[in-house]
Amino acid sequence: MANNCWDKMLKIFSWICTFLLVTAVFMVIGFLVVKGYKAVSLELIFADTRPFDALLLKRQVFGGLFPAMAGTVSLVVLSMGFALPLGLASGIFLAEYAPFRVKWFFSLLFDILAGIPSIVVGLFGFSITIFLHHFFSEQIFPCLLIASLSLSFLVLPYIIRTTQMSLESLPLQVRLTAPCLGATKLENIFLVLLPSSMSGIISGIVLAIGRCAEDTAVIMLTGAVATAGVPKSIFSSFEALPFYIYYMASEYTDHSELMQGYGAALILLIISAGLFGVSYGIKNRFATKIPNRF
Amino acid sequence: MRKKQIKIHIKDLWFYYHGRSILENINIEIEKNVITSIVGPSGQGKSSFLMTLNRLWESVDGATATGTVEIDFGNGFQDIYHKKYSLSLLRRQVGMVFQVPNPLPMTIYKNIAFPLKLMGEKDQDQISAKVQEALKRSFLWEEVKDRLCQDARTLSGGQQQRLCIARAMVLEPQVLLLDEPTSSLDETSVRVIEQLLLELKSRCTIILVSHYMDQVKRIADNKLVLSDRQFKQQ
Amino acid sequence: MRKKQIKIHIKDLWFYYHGRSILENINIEIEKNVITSIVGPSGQGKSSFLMTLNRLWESVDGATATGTVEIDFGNGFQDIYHKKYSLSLLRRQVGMVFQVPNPLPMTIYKNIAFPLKLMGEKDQDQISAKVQEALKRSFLWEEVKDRLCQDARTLSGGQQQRLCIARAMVLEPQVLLLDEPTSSLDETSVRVIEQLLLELKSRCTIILVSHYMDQVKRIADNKLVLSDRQFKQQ
Amino acid sequence: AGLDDFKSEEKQVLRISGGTAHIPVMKEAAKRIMTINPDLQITIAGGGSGAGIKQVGEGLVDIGNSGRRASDAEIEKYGLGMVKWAVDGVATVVNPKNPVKALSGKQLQDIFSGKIATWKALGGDDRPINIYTRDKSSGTRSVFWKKALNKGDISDKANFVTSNGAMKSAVTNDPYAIGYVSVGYIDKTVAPVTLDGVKPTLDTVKSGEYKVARGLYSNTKGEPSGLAEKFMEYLLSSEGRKIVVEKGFIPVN
Amino acid sequence: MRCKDTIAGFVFSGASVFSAAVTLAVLGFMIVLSLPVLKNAVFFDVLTAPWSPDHGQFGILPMIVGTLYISLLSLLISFPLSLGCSIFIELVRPDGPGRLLKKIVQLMTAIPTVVYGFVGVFLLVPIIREWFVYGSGMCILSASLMLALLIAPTMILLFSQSFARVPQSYLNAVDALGGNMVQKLWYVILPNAWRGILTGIILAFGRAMGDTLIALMISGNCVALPSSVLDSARTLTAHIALIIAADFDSIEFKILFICGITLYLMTSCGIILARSLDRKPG
Ligand SMILES: Nc1ncnc2c1ncn2[C@@H]1O[C@H](COP(=O)(O)OP(=O)(O)OP(=O)(O)O)[C@@H](O)[C@H]1O
Ligand SMILES: Nc1ncnc2c1ncn2[C@@H]1O[C@H](COP(=O)(O)OP(=O)(O)OP(=O)(O)O)[C@@H](O)[C@H]1O
Ligand SMILES: [Mg+2]
Ligand SMILES: [Mg+2]
Ligand SMILES: O=P([O-])([O-])[O-]
Repeated sequence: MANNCWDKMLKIFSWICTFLLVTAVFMVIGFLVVKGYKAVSLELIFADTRPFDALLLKRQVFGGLFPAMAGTVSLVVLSMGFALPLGLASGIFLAEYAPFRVKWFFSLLFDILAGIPSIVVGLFGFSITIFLHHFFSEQIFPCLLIASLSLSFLVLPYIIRTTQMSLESLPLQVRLTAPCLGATKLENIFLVLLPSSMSGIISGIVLAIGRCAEDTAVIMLTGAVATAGVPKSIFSSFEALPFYIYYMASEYTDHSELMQGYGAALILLIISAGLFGVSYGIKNRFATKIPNRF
Repeated sequence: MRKKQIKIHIKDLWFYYHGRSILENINIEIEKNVITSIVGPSGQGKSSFLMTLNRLWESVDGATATGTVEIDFGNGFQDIYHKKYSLSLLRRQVGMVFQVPNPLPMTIYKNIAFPLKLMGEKDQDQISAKVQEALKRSFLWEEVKDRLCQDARTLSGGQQQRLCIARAMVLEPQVLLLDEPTSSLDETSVRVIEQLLLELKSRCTIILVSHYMDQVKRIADNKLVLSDRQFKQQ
Repeated sequence: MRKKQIKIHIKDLWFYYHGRSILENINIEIEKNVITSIVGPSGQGKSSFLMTLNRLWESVDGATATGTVEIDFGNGFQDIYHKKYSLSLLRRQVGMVFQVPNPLPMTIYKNIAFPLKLMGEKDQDQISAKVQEALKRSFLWEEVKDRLCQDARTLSGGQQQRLCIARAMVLEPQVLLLDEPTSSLDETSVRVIEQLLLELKSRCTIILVSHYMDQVKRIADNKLVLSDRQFKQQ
Repeated sequence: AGLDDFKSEEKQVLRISGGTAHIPVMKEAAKRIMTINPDLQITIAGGGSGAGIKQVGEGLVDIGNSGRRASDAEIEKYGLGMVKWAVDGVATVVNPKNPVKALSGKQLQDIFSGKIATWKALGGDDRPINIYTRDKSSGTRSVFWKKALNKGDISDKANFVTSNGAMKSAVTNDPYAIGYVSVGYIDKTVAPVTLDGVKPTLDTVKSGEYKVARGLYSNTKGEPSGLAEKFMEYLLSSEGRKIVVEKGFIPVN
Repeated sequence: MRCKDTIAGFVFSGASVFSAAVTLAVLGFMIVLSLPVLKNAVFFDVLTAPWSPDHGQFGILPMIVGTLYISLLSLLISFPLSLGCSIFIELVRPDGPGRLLKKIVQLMTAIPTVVYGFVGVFLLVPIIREWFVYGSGMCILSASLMLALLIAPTMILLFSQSFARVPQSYLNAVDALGGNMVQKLWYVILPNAWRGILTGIILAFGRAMGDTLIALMISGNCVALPSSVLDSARTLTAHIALIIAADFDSIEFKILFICGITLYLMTSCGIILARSLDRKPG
């Protein structure tokens, strides 16, 4: 029957697309795993330094990933430190306080912010630094602080919008429960609305963390360097995993450095996938499923 | 005949959603300590009317109400729409139960204790005693006494409904607004809840929205029919 | 007494959601050209049972059915669960109307013409004639003849329900499955639809899920009670 | 001066950026210093000679490396202090698999300007020539452009890379590539191209036979002071000179 | 009580005013910094000239073309693929594989771009070079292939989301009337989900245009106008990354802000378009 024939063609087309995509993804991951698994070891991270000494910052690590990982961790911590309070507060404002027009305009702005290429955010951070260096203080350089501020601008819209959307998607019933029992607006937000929309908010936050950990373009312009050691203060330059991978891909000098590049790429991949897993788990734990019913 | 005593005076009440009027020029009185039922076709504004009695519409986007609603909480009639009138106070006096049960995402115990916490009650023994009393009065105690620390959302529909009634009652409100409290419940649960309402009557002024005429006949003392944005008393 | 003629043989039918059985070992027969009503408490599997008769459960996540359902479409009993049995063909013979009316997001006219289009009917005059006939038979023609080109979703609830019945009927199915077709309708609409069903009976085998006992008494010839995963014929 | 000088230093940061030819030496020196005194932090970035001069001039870094002499205008504008600590050449390189290993100056210019477009014309495979070049900020490029290409055009079809290291690995990975790197970077993964009969090696550079030569400089704003000064002294010390030799450059006397 | 509420309101609104100001500041700052160039060279000139600092030409036309070329090509590759995959997930729905694919696609969103770039350099580029026996393998095609992979999850997730948002009752109607899968797709799903599909395309295009690392690492970065997919090309984003090291006072450096403004405006237009599609009732 002609009907069935069309159906079959659609099915075959979708199977082919799926096959192509999955193959491509597994090629990417498989390539890294096959080439990089041998490189992944304590030595890759700590080189010839004793891990204990390195972790206690007693000795510097040379030729290992430890400084880059430390840099990435500090970046993530700092930028989330800026972005979280700001993002949550703005999300709450948009969902619960803003009048319609304000909400419309602000969420347009945040969507635009989310769409700005990260290199442009980096350029912004860089030129701010130069500007401040010229007109404010000679002591301001591209550094960890600047980079994490720029990164926080990058992930801010994610946090704002997920907070806003999870709050807004709460049914009117939930929203009215506490006021009906005499709660003030603030009590309602903190005792009922936020806890009820936690799953959405947390998974938004985890995605933002992932973005901080992986973004290269921003830090490339705002203070990531080839060699810096573990960052000693927020005013110093730093190494970071994604930048390290970029750097190694183009300027490895010998086989062992190339292998470090593979190892670093694999580790970053594992970290990102791990974060993804965490956010997925959280979502699943909190999610209430609505079955398809007739 | 019963002695008529008025609890709520509603004068010249208008209600709008986004400028579209839902209720027009409502002037009615609600008797004290009886069950007043509100009936009428779907979408006429029954739920909206309930929200005008505890100013809950202020939390709803696009809703507006004008007019005066005066309630006598023991010290004479006071206009609850007056600016100075404390919202929290009002809502503790006017309990409300929604059509769809809305347990908060916490344990059964905490759900009932929540309004007490909002009031600033700190004494744990007090709270515990009140929670227990409320659960007993709503015929729920036997069913949940072993699982007070479970999430309230694991209760069955009928149990949730009774939980919400218990929660509304724990503050001992003088007025209780019920929005189709037995919709989508099975026969037995319905009877249990009706029983509960009849018991409550002595302490509370109850306003009940219902679709079911038989139910109204069974338990309501007064009946208000809402149609065309107006009430017709019967 | 009526002459008993069987339309559907159901043998050893089991139905599961995610491995949890909803219906167990159902063995019943459904009579031809009468209205068989299915009643039973909520959540027992009435809607699920209807879905086993046109294999609609195959589109539902986690649903499984086993057993045989044989329907006589004029050329002897055939097992509709047989692999080779064409789904499209089956569903054109077994019309279904859902509990909640589900007009498609197109004009009233196109909604009714849609099944014809799916069948590959091209002749516009034919289509137009059939649409008109279906609308007339479902007592909807008078109400909508001036607005055939309006979106079907602008119809009132009762009209939508009749639209869906008309849409199911336009292919002249031999079996019609109706899932609470009058829930949430007002009295008058209910009567109109009941009238329609009684008329259809001569051409159709109708299986009707209903919550309302009075309705069942009014129009059903047979009554099946579903409880504890089994049918009890009465 | 030796490493011991750094032992007594307080917690400090020394920022270095600029020329990418310098990086291997800088990294090694930094490693030794930071091992002696973990309180010190030395950060090294690339960017190219232009960036190095500019950044040190603006005070964004403490030491700006350059693979060319800073221009008089730059020196004047920023008051730069300059230390030349090595001599280096810029070699044309191809992939080791490429049979073409010698070119005349004219041929080189024609290749880079795009006039000669395939290796076949030079006796190699029948494949287009992939030119790799650096951006304007590179000292290596400016020396190569002046001394090897005689300021001839570089085709706009050329691929861009951002450092000496990147140039080397690009040429290593691409069998049909041609590019130029600092002589110090040459190892067996890339093949130097004999230019007008002179093979670019340390010896030919040292002897002056290979013309495309240059100094490696480290610049500071004003005369070097503090940690920067110690760092420069270390580079010029005997230990520092050993590092320079180790990394394939010619230390200055 | 009241007082706490008011303070909280101020804090919340202050936070969002600040966040919103950042968005505007990014644009404002770039405009201010590029004013000197805009004053003496007309914006239009910068957009149309070639890039050749040696000859005093600072046009970014080749980069704009490169950006559009690479991102359009990646969209062209990725769109049918994504459509097929979302049909697989939402319509064909083989039980196990369907859910597995969805998980894989969600996981793909977590793969860092620099990893794509890295794999591109060492896996894809040599393959392309040897396959087409042309150029260095660092070309528009390589970059587009990797970008296609990068943007596929954006599209697949948005597509299948908008497929899933087609009311179940419509699908049930078609099922119960005996329609087949193609008819379901054609008559019900596509007419109802096209906004979502278009939104997905626009957002994916923005993502492709805004990505830096893949283009920087594997498109070759040459400044000539590309004439074929096997030519090397430079995107606006890569241009910024490459030129950032230049002298801060030079014209080259100031041109970067024009690149930034161009990117900003292009992606903002996309977002505004996507939003205006999304908001209208279906
Ligand atoms: N949040 C809202 N915004 C705009 N209109 C609303 C809102 N809530 C309800 N309405 C409209 O106001 C009217 C009255 O709604 P209301 O919920 O009060 O009806 P009801 O009598 O309780 O109906 P039901 O019996 O179905 O619960 C309806 O037409 C409804 O569509
Ligand atoms: N898609 C689904 N996935 C899992 N379980 C389901 C699904 N749909 C229904 N169920 C469960 O299957 C059982 C039977 O559901 P069904 O809809 O057939 O009941 P029903 O008799 O039609 O009830 P009602 O009168 O409320 O319509 C119920 O317990 C329901 O929770
Ligand atoms: Mg209501
Ligand atoms: Mg049902
Ligand atoms: O050494 P350079 O990076 O300036 O070429």
